[in-house]
Amino acid sequence: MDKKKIDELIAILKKNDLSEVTVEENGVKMTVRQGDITIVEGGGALPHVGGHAPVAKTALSGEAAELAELETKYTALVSPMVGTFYQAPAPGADVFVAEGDSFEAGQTLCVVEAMKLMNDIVADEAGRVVKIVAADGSSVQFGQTLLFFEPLV
Amino acid sequence: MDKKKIDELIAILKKNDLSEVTVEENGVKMTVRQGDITIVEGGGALPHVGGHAPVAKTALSGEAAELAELETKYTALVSPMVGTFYQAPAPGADVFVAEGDSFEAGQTLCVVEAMKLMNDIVADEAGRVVKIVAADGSSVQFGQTLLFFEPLV
Amino acid sequence: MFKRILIANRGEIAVRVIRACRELGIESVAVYSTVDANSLHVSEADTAICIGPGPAEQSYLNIPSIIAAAEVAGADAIHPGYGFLAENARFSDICSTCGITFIGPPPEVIDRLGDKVAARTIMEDAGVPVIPGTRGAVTKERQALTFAAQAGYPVIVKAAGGGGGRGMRICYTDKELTQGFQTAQVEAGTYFKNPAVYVEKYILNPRHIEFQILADQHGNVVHVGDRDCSIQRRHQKLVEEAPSTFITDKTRAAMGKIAVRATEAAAYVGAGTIEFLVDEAGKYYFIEANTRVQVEHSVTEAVAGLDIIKEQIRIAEGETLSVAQRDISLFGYAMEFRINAEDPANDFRPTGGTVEFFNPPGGPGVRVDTHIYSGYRVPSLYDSLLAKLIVWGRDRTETIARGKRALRETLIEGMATTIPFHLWLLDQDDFVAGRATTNFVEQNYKGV
Amino acid sequence: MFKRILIANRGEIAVRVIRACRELGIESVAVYSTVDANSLHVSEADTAICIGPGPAEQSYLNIPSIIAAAEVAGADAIHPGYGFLAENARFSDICSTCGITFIGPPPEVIDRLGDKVAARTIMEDAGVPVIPGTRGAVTKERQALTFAAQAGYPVIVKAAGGGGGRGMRICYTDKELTQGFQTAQVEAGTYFKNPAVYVEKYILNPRHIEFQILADQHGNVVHVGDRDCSIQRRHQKLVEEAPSTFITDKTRAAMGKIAVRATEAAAYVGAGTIEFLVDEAGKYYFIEANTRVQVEHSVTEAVAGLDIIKEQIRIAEGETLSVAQRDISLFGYAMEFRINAEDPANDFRPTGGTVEFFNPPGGPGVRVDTHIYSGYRVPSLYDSLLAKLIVWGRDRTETIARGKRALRETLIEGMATTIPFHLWLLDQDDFVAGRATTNFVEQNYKGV
Repeated sequence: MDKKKIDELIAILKKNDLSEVTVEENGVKMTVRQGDITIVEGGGALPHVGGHAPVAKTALSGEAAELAELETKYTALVSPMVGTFYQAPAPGADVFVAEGDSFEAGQTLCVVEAMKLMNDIVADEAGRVVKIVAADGSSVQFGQTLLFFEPLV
Repeated sequence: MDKKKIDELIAILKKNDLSEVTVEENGVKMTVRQGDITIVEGGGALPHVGGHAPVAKTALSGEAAELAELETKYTALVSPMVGTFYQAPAPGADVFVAEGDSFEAGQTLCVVEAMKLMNDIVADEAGRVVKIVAADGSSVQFGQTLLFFEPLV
Repeated sequence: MFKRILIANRGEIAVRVIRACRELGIESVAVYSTVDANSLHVSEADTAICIGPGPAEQSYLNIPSIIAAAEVAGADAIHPGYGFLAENARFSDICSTCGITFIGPPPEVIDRLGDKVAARTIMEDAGVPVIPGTRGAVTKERQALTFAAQAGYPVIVKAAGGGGGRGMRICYTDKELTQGFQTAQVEAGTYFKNPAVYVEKYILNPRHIEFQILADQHGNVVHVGDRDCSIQRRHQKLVEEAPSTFITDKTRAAMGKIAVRATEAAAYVGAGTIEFLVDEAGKYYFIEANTRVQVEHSVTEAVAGLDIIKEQIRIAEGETLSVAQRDISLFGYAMEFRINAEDPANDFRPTGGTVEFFNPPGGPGVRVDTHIYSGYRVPSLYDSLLAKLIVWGRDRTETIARGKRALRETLIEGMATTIPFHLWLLDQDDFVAGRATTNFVEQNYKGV
Repeated sequence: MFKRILIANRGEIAVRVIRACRELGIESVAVYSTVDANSLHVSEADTAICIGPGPAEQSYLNIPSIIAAAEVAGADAIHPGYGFLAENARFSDICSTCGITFIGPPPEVIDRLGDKVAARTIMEDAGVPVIPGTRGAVTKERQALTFAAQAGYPVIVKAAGGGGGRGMRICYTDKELTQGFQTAQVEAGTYFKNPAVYVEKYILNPRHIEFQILADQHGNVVHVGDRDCSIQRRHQKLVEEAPSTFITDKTRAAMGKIAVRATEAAAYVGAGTIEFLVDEAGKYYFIEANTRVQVEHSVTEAVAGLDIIKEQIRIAEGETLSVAQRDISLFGYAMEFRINAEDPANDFRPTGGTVEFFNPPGGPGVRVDTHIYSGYRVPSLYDSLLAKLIVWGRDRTETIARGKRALRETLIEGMATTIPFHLWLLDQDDFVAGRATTNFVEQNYKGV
């Protein structure tokens, strides 16, 4: 019996909040399982208490499918802070980037205003803007996707 | 049987607070499991609120497996009422039926006393007593199995 | 003190009684039908006994089964809750024959107050105001007109042998009464095989206001204030509040004294309710006495800070009341919302099924009494009450705001409930202003 | 009136503030860290904004994020709850700079009362009794002995620059003080690079008794009675009750007046707490003022029938207090049990994981404040409070019985909690008799 492998399975289980892990390999089958299976499968999460699902507050359900697809194909640039998202440095000025534009690492892609300060959101790597999903002038929260891009190697 | 390996599995289970660990290796399968699995599988049912599982109040868990087996093989005679179960018509008298005895339809198999009245529990069909599971003089509730029998056609 | 109490009921009231037992250090025995095996009262009790199949006649109304369960469990008392056997004099009598204390009044008191004519006579004799009416049946139109002339219109003609609205006629003029009297006689004869009718003064837009009373075995009687239960639909209470904002404190005090007098006149023992109708002018009339604890007892507990069920058990134990009238004062305002498995958008049609997720409300001034939980399956055989939400506030405005807040917080997934109705109610100007009478729901609620 | 309040907190207190907002008709904005996305405060609020990753420094303590969230949400006020930024004068100041009302005292008041020496001086000047001590550091053994001769033994020697027990010596005699003074000086020098020590009277077996106070912006101050928080473990409160059975009503009245005086002396505004130690003879000493609402405010709400959080919000809106001192009276007894994700059998080691099933208690006199639900995963980053159970009873005996009943009913599956500790406590003769001091838990609890 490979005790190390079981430990690995447990780590996987714990880290990923799974209810069961089974590995069958060279005639050896290992299963690790935890917790109340029914409830875990139920998703654990609170089914819209008070009628508000937190996530649904920012993402419109109609766009959910499209966003999900973009997410699988491209890289998301997420807001590192709460604030107001702007595509341009000032009202009426040219946008930093438009959909289809390519950009270099270090280039400013947009700004998020927080506490009257304009925070430049700078590209970590080169890429091409596929879709800007946050509306210009809208509020964004921490971790919210601002735009999707395709990294250029 | 490799007791050391089972001990190892138990240690893993306990340490990590798992409900089950299974290892199958060279044609040997080991499963270690803890906690009340029946209730968990029962889904929505309330897991022992107040520490009392109603069903567990009458059936001892040690006998549960044996009862379950009897239930699949034989027919249960259940109490049609709440009361006190007696195998004989009076203290010291002969029992109505003993394990192994055959009986006819219409024959009294036992009595349940309720509100000072002795209620004859009568066989619907002919059969042979396999096991009497209610203890003589014990309280029985509605629907509780008194004995198992094998119908004789 | 009792050692062990069997609760001959189910649902929230069974859980309520178990709680009182726990706090008094008394063991509790739950009884349940096969379909209630997963109900909260079964798991909360110290012992639980299955007494029969789902239909109430074979379980919760099955006296031999319940008595047998009490005997095998060694219970020295039975609490009947409300409904089922709570107002069954025969059950009270059998308990006593079997040496088990029935937690409620003795059989003769149940009989006396259960008979409307007998109860009315007791109350009239004791000087308790009753709705003016012809004593007994009237056979001649002239007698009916004479009564109406004395009592004033409107009057109602009722079949002596009837009920359920049939053979009933509300009359506002001599002409209507002449016609209505004849029609009622014919209907009474047709439906109830008894053409006898009687005539009563008809109370327009009444309030239903009742007093909680407690009476021990030593002749001590107190009232624990009033409850306004005017929010009803087809005579089913939906919301109860305490105290009523309609009556003045002076009327409240006078009614309280009358309620105590009525209790004494009936030689009542236990927890009970004296119900009144109050007309638009604030005049009050005894209508009936309930010889049991009521669903809405909890609204009184909230304003009086008194545990009615524990008092009821202590009374049955032969103890004297723990409070005198002067120890009882009401603080703040409370409302109880009955959360039923009914669809208010669909004429309150019963719903049901499984409670997929239950999140009860919490925080200050909020009490929940329920037997449900996430995953609970509501049996279709019994009444539709899922939970009682009781909110308390320093004034009625706070109580209403808190009620809205708590109702919004309450999450019962898997079936329609009366929560939308309650939220609608709390937004109605007439209700907020305390103007709602017993006709309010039927006249104003169109579903939401 | 505020239109929208942002709650800069999480857990039960965030839910509590949302409830108060709802009842006042104010919109609520929740902020949350990424690990709290499934917490109840997020779903209960009208709006929820993610402000950063799990670690509090990057979210709940991240002032720019919180201010930005208030700005994008259009919140006109921020409620800080307790903990996190609740007693951060700089945060209060920044809020005011940004035109957002901080629901709490102004920065200078927070600063003044947060500095123990400054607070002590204010109180002494106002005639509020403080624990006798040498004003400032003493360098000579002789000064320490002189103080001890005046104040009486035992005394405690403390490092001026220290904390956490180091450099502390409790001395019962001149001889012990002579030795202890030197040792403390050496330790203070070693650990805190500052050999200065001071000497205070040491209160043996004290009670921790605090007064809830409310002060509006117009100079009106009331106290809402006392709370006894003597049941502590390593200075963490586990159970709080109101009112204290240890002090007499006369002492209670006197302490209440002193608490109001202390509040006035500090020019305090908002809801706050004046904490006292009470010695075995019933003599009381101011120890500190808390410039926030406390976890245990709910126990006061239960006996006073007053919503402390709503009052706090109204004060911040500039309203005058809704109650004068004469309107406040306490009725009955209440206890709060902190249900923490800690294993009492294992030295209160933090537990955690997923709440597999949660069944809160209900029925009369029971209040639950919590952010958990069946399926909730407890993040390991924050404090261990899962729920507060508050029980009320007509007398302390009823409260204790109800506490046991409600604790037994509370079902939290999936992790060890402090419930077994509370059940143990309620069976201890010393606790039941009201004899427990702040040392009680450490001296008596061995795990169950």
